[in-house]
Amino acid sequence: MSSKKTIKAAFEAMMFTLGEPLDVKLAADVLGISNKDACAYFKELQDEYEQEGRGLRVREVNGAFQFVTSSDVYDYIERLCTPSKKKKLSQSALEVLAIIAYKQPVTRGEIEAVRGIKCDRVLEGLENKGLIAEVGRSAGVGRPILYGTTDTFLRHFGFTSIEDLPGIDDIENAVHEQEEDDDSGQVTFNLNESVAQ
Amino acid sequence: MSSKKTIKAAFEAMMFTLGEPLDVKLAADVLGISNKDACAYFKELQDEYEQEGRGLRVREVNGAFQFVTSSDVYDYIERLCTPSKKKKLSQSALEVLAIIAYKQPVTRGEIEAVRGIKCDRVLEGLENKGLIAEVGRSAGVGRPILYGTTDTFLRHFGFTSIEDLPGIDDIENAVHEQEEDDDSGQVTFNLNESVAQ
Amino acid sequence: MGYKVKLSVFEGPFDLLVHLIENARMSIYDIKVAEITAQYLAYIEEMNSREIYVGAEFIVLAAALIEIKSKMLLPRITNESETDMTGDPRSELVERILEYKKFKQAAALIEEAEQRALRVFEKPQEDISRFLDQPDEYLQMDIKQFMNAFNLFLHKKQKIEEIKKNYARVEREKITVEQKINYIHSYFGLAGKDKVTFTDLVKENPGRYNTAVTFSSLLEMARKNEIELMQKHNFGPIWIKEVKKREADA
Repeated sequence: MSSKKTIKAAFEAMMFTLGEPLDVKLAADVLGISNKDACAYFKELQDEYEQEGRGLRVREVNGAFQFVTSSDVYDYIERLCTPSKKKKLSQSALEVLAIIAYKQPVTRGEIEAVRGIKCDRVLEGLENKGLIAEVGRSAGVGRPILYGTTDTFLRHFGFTSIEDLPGIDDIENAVHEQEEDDDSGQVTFNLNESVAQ
Repeated sequence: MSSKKTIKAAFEAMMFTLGEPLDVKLAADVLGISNKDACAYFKELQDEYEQEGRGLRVREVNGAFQFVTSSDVYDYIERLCTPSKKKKLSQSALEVLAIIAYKQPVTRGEIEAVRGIKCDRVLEGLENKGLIAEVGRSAGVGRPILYGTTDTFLRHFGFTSIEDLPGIDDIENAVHEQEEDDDSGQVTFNLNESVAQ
Repeated sequence: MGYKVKLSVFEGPFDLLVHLIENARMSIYDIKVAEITAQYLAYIEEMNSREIYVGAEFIVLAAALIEIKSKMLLPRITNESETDMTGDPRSELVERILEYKKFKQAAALIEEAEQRALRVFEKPQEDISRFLDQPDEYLQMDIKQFMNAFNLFLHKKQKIEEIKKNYARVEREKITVEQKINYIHSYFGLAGKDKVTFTDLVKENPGRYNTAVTFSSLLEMARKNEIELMQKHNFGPIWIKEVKKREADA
């Protein structure tokens, strides 16, 4: 049986070697410990790096863990090397991605209904970037493709899991609150409308 | 002026991102500190990682520093990175294995009599895989080798003993019943048709 | 006018509409359709005049707006004091705008997350090629697969044995039709009856070959009027009656 220290050291070295997120199950298998214990050790590491204010952080992506740099020292890295930049997504890509992220699994038709505009090109682009993937077929007419987000999506946005997304209910509330605010100043104009026509 | 903590965090993130050894001069430049100070910080990091028994170590290569994995956890890295290949037994290997499992101890001659085909190659393969082993010699002419299954064989199926195998009697009964069924399906003629000529 | 800025930036007709409504400081729940439609159409015209492609989707929404506008001109049937949203020709449009706004806001939220995540770097995988050359081989086997393989073998073996058995039987019992006819004649004598069933004849040896030879022999005997064959119904018992020699002569 390996000591706690050895297990954590092994996880560090394994994450470093792998680069991409290391699945808890796989890590637990290699060490011969339970998934639950493995997960607890990863969380401990995560806390340590954060609390010690290190330049590396342990990031969780859908039940897997990876080393990434701390965003606190971004400026230095940028000064050191112009790192191969992940490209920012376009506005339309972000919109489509938001619809998929919150409504998944979702068909192209449903996405287009929300945006009022075709989005086959955007979908293709997102799929090529690995941010979305086909996750099945709808039972509806023509059995259209259902889309969902991928782990690459989580990594690109720094989300731990899909539950980590800002709550859609909050968004709805935010929209409504804003509307109410808007409403307060509008009463007088509303009457004018019928007259104007 | 950056704090000591920030400088070290920056060095960590810079080493991590760069991959190859990070030159002290370059690192000092980015942080706007002297080479001497930069070198001292790298050495401090080196000591920290070593003393804390982490899975990563800071290695110096000719006035440059890089993260490497600790040799203490090499075995885990090896286990993580070594791909595993699933191999399946061929139909003939499974047959021979089944005959040995149910009739053990059994000679090659007896196996060949059941299968009506030579099986020295198959036996060799199964022996190399540790699934069968010589368990003695028959008293018969030429004192041929007797084969039996091994603990490895049992482990593969998660059995504790050979008695755990599904009963062979069931199989023999099944075969007999099937034969009787065949017989009862007697030839019947229909004279009316034949006579109709 | 607000709608003249950033001409091509809109992500679709709803995006443009939301922009116009917000720009006019209108409430989404009480859109001044006439005003907004005019602005919307002006915008599209502007796009046209600058030879910017106007997607069909923009035209579709323009048509919808005009339709709503015309419905708004009709006298309301509902009591003025009651706000009957279901009767409001704008209600479906409002719903769709709200839905679109919700996801536009969600897009803004995930864009913020993207901004933060872009400040974080991953590292590529280390060179692990030396491990890849020697894969760990392990045997994949489960009991079901094992039993299936064994059953298949037993089945195969059983079939082969059956064929062998039949082959051997034919060798042993190569009795001719002539021999069988003689046997049938003697059978009537031995049984002391002049009427027997087919089953009686093959009772001692119900094998396939014997059954077939017996049957052909009977057909041959019937052809020569040595016997009469009777069967009352399909697959029923076949009765064989010996025809006495003198009757046959007569």
